[in-house]
This record gives sequence, C-alpha cells and structure tokens, in this order.
Amino acid sequence: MTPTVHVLPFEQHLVELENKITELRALSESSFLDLSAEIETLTQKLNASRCETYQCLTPWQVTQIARHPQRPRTLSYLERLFHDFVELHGGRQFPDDNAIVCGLATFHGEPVVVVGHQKGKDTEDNIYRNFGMPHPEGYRKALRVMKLANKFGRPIITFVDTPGAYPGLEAEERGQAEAIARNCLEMSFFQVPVVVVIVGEGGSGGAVALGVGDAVIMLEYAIYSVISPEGCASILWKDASRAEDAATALKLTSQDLLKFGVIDEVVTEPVGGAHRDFETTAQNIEKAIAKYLALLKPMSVEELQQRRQAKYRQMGIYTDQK
Amino acid sequence: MTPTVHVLPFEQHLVELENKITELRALSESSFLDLSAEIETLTQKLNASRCETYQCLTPWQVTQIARHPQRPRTLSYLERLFHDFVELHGGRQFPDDNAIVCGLATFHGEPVVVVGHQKGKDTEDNIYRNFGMPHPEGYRKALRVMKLANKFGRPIITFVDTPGAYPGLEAEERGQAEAIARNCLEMSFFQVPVVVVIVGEGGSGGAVALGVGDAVIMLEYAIYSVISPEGCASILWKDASRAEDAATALKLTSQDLLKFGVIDEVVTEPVGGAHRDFETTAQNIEKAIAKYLALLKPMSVEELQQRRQAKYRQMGIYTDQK
Amino acid sequence: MGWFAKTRRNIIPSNVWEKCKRCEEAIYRKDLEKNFWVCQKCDYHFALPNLDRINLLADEGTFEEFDAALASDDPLQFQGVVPYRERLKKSQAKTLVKEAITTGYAKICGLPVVLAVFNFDFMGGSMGSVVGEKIVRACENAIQRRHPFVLVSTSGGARMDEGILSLMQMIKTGMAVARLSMERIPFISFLADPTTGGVTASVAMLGDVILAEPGALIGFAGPRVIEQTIKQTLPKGFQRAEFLKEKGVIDMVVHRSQAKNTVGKILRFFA
Amino acid sequence: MGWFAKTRRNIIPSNVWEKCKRCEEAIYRKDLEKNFWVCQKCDYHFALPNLDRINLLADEGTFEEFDAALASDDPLQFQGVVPYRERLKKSQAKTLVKEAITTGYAKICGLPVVLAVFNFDFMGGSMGSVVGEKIVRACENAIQRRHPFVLVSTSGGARMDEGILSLMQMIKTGMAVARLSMERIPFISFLADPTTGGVTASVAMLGDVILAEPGALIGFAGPRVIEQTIKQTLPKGFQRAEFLKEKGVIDMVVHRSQAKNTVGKILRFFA
Ligand SMILES: [Zn+2]
Ligand SMILES: [Zn+2]
Repeated sequence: MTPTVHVLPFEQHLVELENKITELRALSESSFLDLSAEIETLTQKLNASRCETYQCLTPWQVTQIARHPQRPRTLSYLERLFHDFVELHGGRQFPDDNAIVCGLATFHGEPVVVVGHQKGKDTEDNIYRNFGMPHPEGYRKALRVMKLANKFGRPIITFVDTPGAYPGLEAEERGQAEAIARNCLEMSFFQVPVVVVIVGEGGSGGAVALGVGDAVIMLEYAIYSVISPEGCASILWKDASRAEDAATALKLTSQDLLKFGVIDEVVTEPVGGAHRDFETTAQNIEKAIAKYLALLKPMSVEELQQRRQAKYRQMGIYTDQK
Repeated sequence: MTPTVHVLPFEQHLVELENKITELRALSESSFLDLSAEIETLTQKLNASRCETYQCLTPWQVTQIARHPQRPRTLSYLERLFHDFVELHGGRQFPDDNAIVCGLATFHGEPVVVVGHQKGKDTEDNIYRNFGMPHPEGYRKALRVMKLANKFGRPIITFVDTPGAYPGLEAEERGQAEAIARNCLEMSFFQVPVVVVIVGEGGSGGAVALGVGDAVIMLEYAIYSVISPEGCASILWKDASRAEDAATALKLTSQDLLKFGVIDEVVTEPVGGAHRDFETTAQNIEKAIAKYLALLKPMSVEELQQRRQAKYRQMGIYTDQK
Repeated sequence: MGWFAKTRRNIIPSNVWEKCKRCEEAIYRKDLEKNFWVCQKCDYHFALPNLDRINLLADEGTFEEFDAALASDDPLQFQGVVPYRERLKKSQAKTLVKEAITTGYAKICGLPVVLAVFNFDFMGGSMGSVVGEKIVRACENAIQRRHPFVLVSTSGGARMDEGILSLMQMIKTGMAVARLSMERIPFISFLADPTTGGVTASVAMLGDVILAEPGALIGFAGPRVIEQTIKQTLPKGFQRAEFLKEKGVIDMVVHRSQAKNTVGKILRFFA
Repeated sequence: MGWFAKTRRNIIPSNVWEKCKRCEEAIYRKDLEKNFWVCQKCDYHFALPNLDRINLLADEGTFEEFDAALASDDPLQFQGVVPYRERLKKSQAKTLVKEAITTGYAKICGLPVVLAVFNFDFMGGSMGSVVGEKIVRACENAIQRRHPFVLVSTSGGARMDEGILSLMQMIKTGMAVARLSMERIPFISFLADPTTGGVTASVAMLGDVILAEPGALIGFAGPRVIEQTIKQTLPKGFQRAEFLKEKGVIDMVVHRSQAKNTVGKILRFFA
C-alpha cells in the first residue's frame, strides 16, 4: 500500500470519488460481484474531474500544491536524478545548516554540484530542516560549495524550495541580508553554467540566494514570489486570511513568471501534482536539466557571463517619461 | 608628571638608583643644597648600568620587555605614524573582535591599510581587547580589510602583538584553525606590498595569521615564537615556571630570528625599551616602514608575488641524506 | 544654496516646531534644518529627506541628476487596497519626484562620485523596477567615469506591488555591484533609518565600506515579523546600527555631522 | 601484498591480542589488521599506522615514495629533557623512517594522486622543516603532474624543537596550497585522530574537501589548554569529528571502511 496522500481543500470532491471507487473495489472483492463497469465509469469520472480541476487552478490552489507536505523535495530529485552524491557540510566558518543540502554528484555521468533547500518529510524532519528556511550559514555553505564547482569548472544545479529566509534573531545577527546579497554577487561571476530548478516554494530572499542562473526552470505548480501570500495579505489588508486574494495579485505562478521573462521554461507536472507521480515529474525535470546543460556547456566563459549579465540587466518593466 | 613606569624584575637595581636620584633632587630643592654633582654622578651610573643591563638581556628578560604592560601598542603606532585613520569593524559575517583593529589610513600621505593585534592599556581595556588574543572573527575581519587593500592596490601594514590565538571553546567551534590557515593562504596571493611589524609578542598561530609579509621587521625587544616559553616549559618539564629556560631554548629574540632569515630587519629600541621612549621607537619604525614601502611599491605584481613565494619557499633547515 | 533649495524649501514652511521623537523636546524647524535634522539635545537623528541628504553630502552646486524621468509601470496590474497606479501618482504628487531613488553625479569633499540616495517619502523607499534600473545605471555611470559609487539607503525593501519583478531587482542590483567590483570601482554604502528587506539583502550590504547612521534600523526581516516568529520580545537595540557594528555586520556608525567628512576620508583612501 | 608489507609486517608479530580502547573487547591482532584497525564490536577507530594508511587508500602496488631521504637538522641546538637530536634518532629507529610524513605518488580507485600521510608514531606527527618541505614538494609534484593532492593528517602540531622555523612551516605549507589552488589542482584533506595545532591551522584546514575519521580529535588548541583557560570541563564530543561536522568546520565524517571509496568518488568529481 502506498501511504495516504494528503488531500488539499480543493481536492475534496475528488476524494469522495476516490473513496467510492475504493468501496466498490472492496465490495466486488468480498462479494464476488462484477462491478468493473461501475468502477471504470467512476475512475473515468475521477480522472476527468481531476483534469478539470487542475486545468483551471487558482494561484492560491497552486500555492497549496507547491506547499503540499508530500511534494517531492530536493533530496528526492537528488536521489532519483543524480549519482555518486557526496554531501558536503562545511561552510568552514559556521555551523552546518540542514535547511540547505549541497554536494558533489554526477548527472548523466558528468560531475556537477547540486545545491538545494530541503524541507522536511514530516514534523520531526521539518524541525531538523527548519522547514526549509535557511540561516545565513546555509547560504554561505551553498556559496562555498558552488565556488568549488566554479573553481573546477563543474556546472551547478540548484533546487529552490523554501518559504523564505528564517526571520530569527540569530539569522539577523549573523548577517542574513549580507549572505543573500553576497550569493547574488558571487553567482554573477561564476564561470560555469548554473541551472536553477524551482520545485516548490520560491520564497523571496531565501530563494534568490540560490536563484541566479543561466537557465531558470520551474515546475508547473511551483510558486516564486517576493513575499508569501499571507505576508502580502497582512500588509495590504491587515488580514493574513486574505492570502487567496494576495496570491492572485502577486502573479506568482509559473505561467506568470514565464510571461515576465523571469523563468525560461515551465516543466510540466502530472495531473494531480508532482506528489501523485514523482517518476514522471522527475523525468520531466531530468529532460529539462539535460537540455539546458547541453545548451550551456559548450558556451565559453565570456559568452556565459555576458548572457547571464544581459538576462538580468533587462529584468524590470518601466517607462521613460522624458 | 609622567605615569609611573612598571618595573620589570631585572630592572630592580636600576630602580634603586632612580629612587636615590629622586631623593637627592627632592633634598636639593627643599634644602637649597647644591647636590648637582652627586645627582650627575648617579645619573651617569644609572645610564651606564641600564646600558649594561640592556646590552646582555637574556631571552627571558626580552620576553618580559615584549610583554611590558606599558609597551606601546598597535593603536599607539597608528596614532603616531598614520593619519586619517578610519577604523573598519565589519567582518560582515561575525561579531566584531576587539583584539584586532584594522582600517584605512594614510602613511606619509599615501593610502594604506593597517591591521594589528591590540592589547589593552589596563585591566578594563585588556578585558575589552581579550588581552590581544583574537577569536576567529578577528582574523576574518582582518582578512576582509586586507582584501580591500588588495582589491584597490593599497599596501598593507600589519602590527603583530599577541600572546596567541584564544584557546576557547567558541574559538574552536567557529573554526579558528581554518581562519588562521585561510589568512596564510590568502596573504600569499596578495598583489600589494605587505609589511609586517612585530612590535610586542608574536605568539604562534595568532601572530602568523597577520604575519605573512614581503618585509617582516621586528622591534629589538619583541619576541616571535611557535609557543610561549611557559607553554614550552610545561611540555618539556611539566613545569611552567621553567619558562626562563624555555625562552632560551626557543630562540625567540629578534637577533635569533634575523639569523634564521625569518625577519628582514631588527628595528632598534631605545635603551630601557620602547615604553621608555615611545617617540624614538616610533621614529625608528616609521623609517623602517618607509624604507620597505619604497623598496616594494615599485615592484610589479609578478615580482612581488615571486619574491614572497621564494622567500617562504626556502624557510626551514634540513638535510638530504640521499 | 544647495541643490534642493529650488525644489523643496519653498513648499514646507520652516517657521514651525517639530517634536524630537526621542527626548520630546520641541525644536524650531529652522534650527533642525541647520543642524541637518539632528536633535541638539539628545542627538536623535530625524529622518533626513532625500534632498537634504544630497545637500548634506554633495559639495554645493555639484549635483547633477541622472534619469529623473524614469517612472514605474504597473506590470502586475496590482490591486491592493489602493491600486498601484494610484499609489504611484500620490507619491509622485507628494514628493515631486517620479521614483524612490535619486541618482546623479556629485562631488564630495572635492572628489567626484556617482551618488544615489533613496527617498523614503516615496512609498517607503521601496525598490521596484525603476529603483533597480536607476541603481544599475548609476553603477554603469560610475564605471564609465571611473568614479566611486556612494549609495545612501533608506528603504522598506522590495516593492510588493511589482511582485517577482521587484525580487529580481535584488539580483539585478547585486550583479551591478559585481561589475563595479570587477572594475575595482569603490562602493561606499551608507545606511540610514530604516534599511530593511530586499534592499538590505542586495545592494546595500555589498559596499566595500558600510557606514550607518546612529540608531538606524538595519535588517532583512522586520522586527515585528521576527517577534511573531520567535514569540519573544526583541532585546533593546536589536537591529540598530550600533548593534550591527558590534556584530561585525557594518563597519562604522557615523554621526550625521561627521557624515560628509567621513565619506570624504574614505574616498581619499580610494582616490 | 601492499606496499608496507616489506617494511612493517615482519617486525610486529600479529598473533597477539589488542584491547579496544572504547569497548575494552580483546581482539586478535590479525583480525584488527584485516579490518583496518576498526573494532568490529563498537566501531572504534584505532590509530592507523602511517603505512597501513597508505595501504588503506592506495591501490595495491601503486605507491612510489618521494623524498624519503630528507631528514631533520637541529637548527636551534634544542635542549629539552632529551636533546632534539637524540629524540630524532630514537624516532627514526622506532619507525624505520626519517621523518613524520610519507609522501609519494599513488593511485586511488584507479585515479592518480599525490598522497601524503602523516606519521603519528614519529614524534607525534609534528611538523618541522622536513615535514613542511615534503608537503611543499608533494604539492609541487601534484602541480607538475596535474594530479590531485590527498593529505592524511594526524599530528600534534608544530614541532617545538625547531622553534620559529616550525611556525614558518604553517606559512610555507599554506602558500603551497595557495599555489595548488591557483593551478586548480584539487586538494582532499583527510583528518585522522588527532589533528591539532599548527598542522590544523595551516595545510590540513585548507582542503577543497575536508573529511575526517569518526571520533577524530580535531582542533587548534588542545582540549587541556582550553580547559585550563576557560576553567570548565569541555562538553562531551567537543572537538571530535562529528561535532566539527555539525559546526560546519569539516565536510564529512567517513568510516574507515568507506575511506577509499569516498576519496575515489570525490576524485572522480575532480577528474
Ligand atoms: Zn531629542
Ligand atoms: Zn570496541
């Protein structure tokens, strides 16, 4: 038996169908009745209904999928898509930060460096991972390891999945603003290809610190935003419960970001979200990473840097009222 | 009145003479007796005796002078020899460490970066300065500021005066070994002249972290050693009180170091030590710094780096028994 | 007469009293202006309007503005309580400028610089596409002219109304500083009260030298968010300039009366 | 048969019992040797003699030693309880080598490296002029051959008997690593129990990747000195490899049975 999938609020009607199918199956087994036709009909209805639901998700529903507790995490992709992973823990100067994992690995036989936010699988793991919210030392560890890749000419692949930087006392004392800023600055200089994969929540500064890439790709139901919908709602309406409206206002879905030129590609997710079909999701990501590495690896350092600079140089929309 | 000079054990006989002279002076003033001849004789005797004492100081006596509580400190030289000092406090990632001061300044009108260990002037100040024993963040702050000099082509002048790295719990946790090692590595790369001035105690790793220079000069009564005489004595004889013997065994005086090629020049101190005539000491250091800057500044980056590499490449004495 | 005289002095009467926010002393506005908005009794540093800041630092008559005509669009069609477009219009009307940063050429103590000063009165000095673009252009100008870049920040952070595009300004400005750095153009970052969020976590924290005004609040997360997270009252002085100096996050705390002089000293080091 | 067979196996009989220092189990020496000196009951990692370490890591028959004839002088004419010259002679007699590090060419998992292994049995693996020189030559060899440099440390630190010259080895080896780094030659630093003092604070802490054996004591100041300074008992596990991994000082703790395999994986990343 696969573990029970956590059901999101907007999926409730699907669960009712699922339950009915399960009941019929049980009944058909215990009673030797042939209910296959009924089961088939209901299954088709379930699939159609799920497709329908997933075809017109609201930004808030997407946010819920992006945060799904069973959504595949950085380590899931690390295990599935990479080999020979050697996790490195040392930022050298700071305690290790378990909200970020990084290390050496191979991708399709080629050595790469992988860095990513890591949320927990369950409550205990989430405490260990600080819910994927890094402290400054996490960014600094990531930077040290990315610099290793840069020094030895290995591509960097980052996975973004964080609610954001941890708003704590010590994080401030240890200069989390500096750490985030430093990563942006240093990643600008890198002489190797950087592929950023936004797989879950791309939360503000915490995401940006791993988010400067030659290619930025994003899972269909991931989000990427300057502020969480809840945070935005409390500022706008002094009411965090209006997060749904804020999610809409913020334009934080993969489609929105593609339109703004902030990401290069949306990586399709299976209907029902990545957590319902990890293998397909992983394969889609694998293809996308392979594609961008193939594109970027032949480029000269100059070309790579110019391209990266040019890309971010033009981010922003404004008018000149001269 | 100048403040009372702290008397070192081996100076006791000089103090007795000094006291007699003071008595005679007082007597001559209060009694209108003309004691100038006697005073003159005693003064000559005092000077002769001091010269004699200072001509054949034992390494342990030198150690005591190097640690004299009134010995001029980094900040004394900073005030006297440099202008426009702007102290920088930020290692950016760690608490400020008051055992090391560093900043921008001018020397003879030219912009330079100054870095040095700072011991306290008195007990309170010593607590603030942690007795000149840095934590890892001190070396890292120094490194950041030295990198600023390197980035902008400004010479670096370091003042070494530390009993050593602080052997504390947190210093270890925050990687003091790494910090010291990192400074050695980074200082190897610098493209600007580095002049190291050992002004007091050059204590082991704590000293080395500011001690990689194109020119290393040393005050006559400063010391520079791999271990403190006390530490050495406790290892050798399980008896820290045999520090005097250890000081001899360790060959830690400026003359010894000159012989080993570890330093480039001994900077003369006035008889009685730097604390008895700060102005002369400062002038001697000023001349030496000026001399080495004049020598080093015209060198190309390549020449500078090759010279520095070659210098340290040949440090060490051994035989090949092939 | 400073550069701002033309634009600002004539709209606010100076014969009024202001109350010090710390010691509650009532001070004649004219005296405050003369003292660059520092309370003479308790040294409290009032918020210094953007134009006064330029006058504080720039040598008289030397400031020449860049890119004054760049103005924000509304890429998200952002609908808050008040639509973004309206908020922009109001801020523009209130401040008489188009956006939350003023950039330009200036001399400080006789030394040429590119100077950029955030304008807190304009939507809390928040950074959207225009602020990002103006900072980048200022950096490019600094590189072209080989002048040091001096940035005075006072900002609530990224401008939410521009969503992800405002977040991208962190990378965009960080990259501009990377270019400054590669070209070895000095960058002095001066932090005024408050400097928080995405501005702190990008350009503001990347100075070769970082100065701050006494008492300035400097941080990434805001104090209220932190208190909510850790469910504790923050210690007194937390996230203030003096605290951050102790924590090694910034280099110096500089009294406003010493601001120009200190920037001048640092510029001479780099000159 | 490994490289060390010729020099070592024949001098110590293997049919004796050793007692585990942690679980106190008596273990047949032959079994310990087969298990590379790890207690099969409690996983305690015994000190691994220098030559066994080479055999643990190097592919069979690949190790070729460099600079075996370099020997220490007595530049300070150092007089401790026992004069330095005598201590050197005794150590040489005991270990059958001239100094506290063995360097050479080797292959690990088929990949060529320059390998250097400290010898704790030789005056506590302390670093004097010869150790420094051999490390520098090993680095130079690594650069010339474009092979990664693998260093296994186990050392009490600088060799006091050579005074300031031993201190200078910190700078000298640090500079050699700087050259490795400039030439982009990978450097894997592997820390065994104990690695302290001037060796930790120079070459050992400068690896591109830093591994350590389980339970290895790693630090700059020794635990006793720290206890005397802070006048407190140190917490359990302080300065141990696992603790340092948590503190972000090192990258990994690697069981001896995985040592070769892990170094091999890392070498393949760099290859
Ligand atoms: Zn006041
Ligand atoms: Zn055991």
